[in-house]
Amino acid sequence: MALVHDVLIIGGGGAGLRAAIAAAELDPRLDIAVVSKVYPMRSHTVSAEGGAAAVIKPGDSLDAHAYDTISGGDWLSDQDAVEAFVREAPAEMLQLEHWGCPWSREPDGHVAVRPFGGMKLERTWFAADKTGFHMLHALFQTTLKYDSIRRYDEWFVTKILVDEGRCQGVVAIEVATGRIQAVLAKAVILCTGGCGKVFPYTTNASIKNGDGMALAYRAGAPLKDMEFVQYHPTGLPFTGILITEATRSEGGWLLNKDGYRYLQDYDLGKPEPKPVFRSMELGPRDRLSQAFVKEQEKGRTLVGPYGHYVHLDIRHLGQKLIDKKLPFVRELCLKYENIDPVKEMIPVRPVVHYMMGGIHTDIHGATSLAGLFAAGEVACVSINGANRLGSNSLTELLVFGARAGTAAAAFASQQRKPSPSVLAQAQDEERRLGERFLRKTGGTEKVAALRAEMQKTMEESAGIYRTASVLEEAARKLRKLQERFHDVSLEDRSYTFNTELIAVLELSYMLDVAEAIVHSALQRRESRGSHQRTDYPKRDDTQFLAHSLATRGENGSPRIEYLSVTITRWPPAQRVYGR
Amino acid sequence: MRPITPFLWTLFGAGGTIAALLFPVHLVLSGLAFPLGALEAPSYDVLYGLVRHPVTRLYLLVVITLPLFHWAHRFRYTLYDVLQLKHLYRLIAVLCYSAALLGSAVAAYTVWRIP
Amino acid sequence: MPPSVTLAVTRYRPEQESEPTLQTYEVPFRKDWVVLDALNYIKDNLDGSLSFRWSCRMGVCGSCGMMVNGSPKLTCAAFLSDYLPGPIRVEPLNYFPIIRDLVVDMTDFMHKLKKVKPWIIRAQEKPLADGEYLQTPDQLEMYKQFSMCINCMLCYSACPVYGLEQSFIGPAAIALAQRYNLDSRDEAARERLEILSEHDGMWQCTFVGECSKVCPKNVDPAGAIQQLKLVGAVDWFRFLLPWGTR
Amino acid sequence: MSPGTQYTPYHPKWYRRRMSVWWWLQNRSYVYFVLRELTSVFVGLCALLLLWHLRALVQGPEAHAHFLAQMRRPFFVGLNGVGLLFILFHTITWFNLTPKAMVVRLGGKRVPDWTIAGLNYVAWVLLSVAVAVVLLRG
Ligand SMILES: Cc1cc2nc3c(=O)[nH]c(=O)nc-3n(C[C@H](O)[C@H](O)[C@H](O)COP(=O)(O)OP(=O)(O)OC[C@H]3O[C@@H](n4cnc5c(N)ncnc54)[C@H](O)[C@@H]3O)c2cc1C
Ligand code: SF4
Ligand code: F3S
Ligand code: FES
Repeated sequence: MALVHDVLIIGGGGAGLRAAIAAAELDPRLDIAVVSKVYPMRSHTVSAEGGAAAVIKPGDSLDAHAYDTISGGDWLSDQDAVEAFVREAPAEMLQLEHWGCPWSREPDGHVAVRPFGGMKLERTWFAADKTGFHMLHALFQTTLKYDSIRRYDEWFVTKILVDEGRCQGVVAIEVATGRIQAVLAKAVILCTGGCGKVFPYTTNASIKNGDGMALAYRAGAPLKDMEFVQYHPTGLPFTGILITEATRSEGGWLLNKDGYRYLQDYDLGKPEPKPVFRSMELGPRDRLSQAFVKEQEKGRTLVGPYGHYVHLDIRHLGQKLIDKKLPFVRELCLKYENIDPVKEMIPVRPVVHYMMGGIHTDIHGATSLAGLFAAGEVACVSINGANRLGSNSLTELLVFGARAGTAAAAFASQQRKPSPSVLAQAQDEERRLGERFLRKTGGTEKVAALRAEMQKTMEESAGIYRTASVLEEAARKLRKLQERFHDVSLEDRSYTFNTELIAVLELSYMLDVAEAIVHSALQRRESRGSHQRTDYPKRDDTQFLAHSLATRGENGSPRIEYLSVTITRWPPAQRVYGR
Repeated sequence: MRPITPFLWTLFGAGGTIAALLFPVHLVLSGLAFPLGALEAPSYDVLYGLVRHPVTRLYLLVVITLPLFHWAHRFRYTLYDVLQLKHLYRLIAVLCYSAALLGSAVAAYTVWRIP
Repeated sequence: MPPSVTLAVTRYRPEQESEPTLQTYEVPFRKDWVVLDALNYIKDNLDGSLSFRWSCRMGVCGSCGMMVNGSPKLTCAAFLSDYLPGPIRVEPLNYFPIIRDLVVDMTDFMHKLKKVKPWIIRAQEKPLADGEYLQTPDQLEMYKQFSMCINCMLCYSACPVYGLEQSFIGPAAIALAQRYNLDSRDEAARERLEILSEHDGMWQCTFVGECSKVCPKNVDPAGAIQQLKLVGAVDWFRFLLPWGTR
Repeated sequence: MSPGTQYTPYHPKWYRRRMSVWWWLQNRSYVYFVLRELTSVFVGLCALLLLWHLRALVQGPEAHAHFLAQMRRPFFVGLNGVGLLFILFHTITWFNLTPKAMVVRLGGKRVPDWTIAGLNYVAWVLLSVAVAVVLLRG
């Protein structure tokens, strides 16, 4: 027995839900399903704080937004994609307003916008500092009104079914019962989010394990630009909880141990009392995180139980502004750090935040595998290039979620029913899960230990600064971990809500993704955006104005190829901030 | 048929408010201070004169009936929740509101019959 | 500061056991650890078979609700240090069926949520080209509080009325209905009032008020419900008005 | 088993805990709630007391004297004393909860809870004084 749908969406975050609605609106007769390993409103989109960018104010222009995005991405963005993105962004944001998202407002009732890092103008829409939360809940609650959208909550996808060169569905575990089930579809959209958990310190939730990236990679679709990992300059040291960029756009300062606004030493402009666009604390995330490392090398950071940190100071903004515009920041600091940012400085350090890379797709979200689409953080279209600007990602979920939804629905309308021959593959998968994990005998490796080793390897090799020798060593270590993974053994053999089984599958995804990151980083012998090689400190446009594509090789390790960047109107130039 | 719940809830609310505002002083005076002689009780004639006044009659009617309905409503739910008698909800409802109705009828009759 | 603390955790493996039991674990005590960190310590180091849900570890995804020493809490926001010297009792949320260990079944809520139509309903949609619906900060303020619900279910597991009668639509669903009723962009307050006035709706609530007390996001569902009752009561008397509709 | 969850070959048994008859003793808040709800019994009794008093008045001086004598019996003194505690409990909880149900807006801003509760208390004092004055002065 198999479940069959027209369009199947994997992931109930912002991208997945937007895609589902787009498909449902395109053709009400389509049978749409959303599979998600957690209830949709638990998806990590919920934790985005700062806002979503789209041009709306007079004086702003689509070109300005495009330029900020492209220069912020160090010219690795595909400019046709960026142009589509900035063009469709305003309507998408308005659409969300019409669906009930409680955007913060001006006194006259219009939507309010705030400045954000790397942006030349105020164009970031926000819902206090819980933008992602409000967007996700508005989207989720809106999907409830479409009867053609069926949900499979807490179903975990383990494999993409491919037959006759076309994606025909997935195999998933119903977590509550352990039932392994084929879900067939004419088109599948992966919206499974990022993979911050391959690193130890991250703002990402425990569910961000690169599942979709690994699923596509195993099914033969290449991963693009995986070496570009964004560190957010202001995470809380122990938990990695994010202190939003909005703290800085409202006027917060980064101070080293001497109380000095150190960013002025790193070509990011002069310290002014009020925030200045594209300058100092409003510089791009890659540059701010790099400045932290330099500061640490000079011995000017503070040291605590969880390593080095600096101070984020928002005391001068005053309680009133903090409570009005940054209430969640205050709540987080009080609850998780036991400090009150109205009176005290917040300890922060760079933490892994976002993956610029992902499954290679075209401008409609189509991957190189027919019938398989991708959108959201899992995908790389690419608009983010070598460094994403804050508040572009939430908008990307909407624009490219909608595009992928529409494209997949159109694709599905022209397909025959999935062929039942893939069901044999589903049975193989059920057998594999049983033999490798649930009924396995022997095996000595523990999930938690392997995961910790992988995370440590990644932090040491693929962090803010990288170099060939360390990356090579890391590639070897990851291979070794892949081998040890075969020896993994579970303590939990139950079919009912077996979270250890889920954890082991997530670990296997992360290992694949980690390898792709390390190999891509090793091959890119230049420094660009968030990818900084100490052995190749310069940007090299002659060789590397190109996307890396990682394909799974015969022995399981990735093979790296390159694809040229689409340049339309903005020829590569130097990135300038603070001047 | 329109469910009557909102109406009963209104009686409950009104009765609760009246009880909250006025019962403490009545209970202190008529239930404790006067009988115990802590305060000198007004004479029979004074009181009798008072209750004959139309405003007082109306006042008494309201102050007795609405709190009875307050009781009926709240007590009914207390029986459901605390004693877990939800399965008897019809019977309990009939008993509670009938009792309140009876008390109100007696009050109305009494007020009506004041010479 | 003690070197370690004891957790008494509910275990229930439906394939082997017929009812839940408590199992104790000794975990290291750290000043900045929350109960969820301790559970993860157990899962990673002591017993890989312990099952529980979590995700964001920052109090916003709503998945880690459990009973801690008998009160519903987000375990990612409950510091071990507030429960010293222990032992700390960690149990699945009250009043929900237990699937396994600390995991409860909340499909029931998902049905209820859909029932109250938590989306904007209008007679006439404004075209996107005409821009946003204007909404002043004061109008936003009207419903803002009720829009903060993270669906964590703590309120349900604090509400004895829900415990006694699972058909009760419950605090969070009603608060979300009220969130849309109060939104100046929405026009379906009547429709939702009718849904909420059904037998299992808001009139079941006896204003225990615990829902609001345990809510980690200060949503105040108890307030939402009483406000709706007031609206419902006033609505009932409309027939007395000459222009009343019924 | 909740709706929407299908029965599967792996037969999970969702465990349902029964609510104890003594649930309201499980924590302080629940006890407080039940006591609050039980104030209704004394509200009812107090209404009956007023009714009795009224009937005694209407029936004549002897009946009234008898009523007063009854009220002096320890049983009724005790009952009224306990009743007063419960009624005061009712008054306080009622006033403090009113602002939850009544949201008053002035000029777009919500009137703070304590103001509404405060107005209740003021009305309470004024009405109590008025009733006392009428009764004591005749
Ligand atoms: C703390 C934080 C703050 C941020 N703030 C901002 C901001 O202010 N502005 C901005 O623009 N961006 C921000 N971002 C980035 C942005 O929030 C994310 O990139 C974006 O939300 C990702 O959304 P998504 O829909 O792609 O994936 P997610 O929301 O992560 O959803 C992934 C979905 O996939 C499902 N899934 C995953 N694997 C499987 C599987 N194997 N089987 C079934 N289902 C699966 C999950 O259940 C989930 O529903 C922030 C990110 C973080 C971490
Ligand atoms: S109302 Fe509060 S307690 Fe209830 S689900 Fe929402 S956030 Fe949780
Ligand atoms: S606890 Fe329950 S009874 Fe009402 S006020 Fe809250 S829903
Ligand atoms: S883990 Fe997300 S709320 Fe606790």
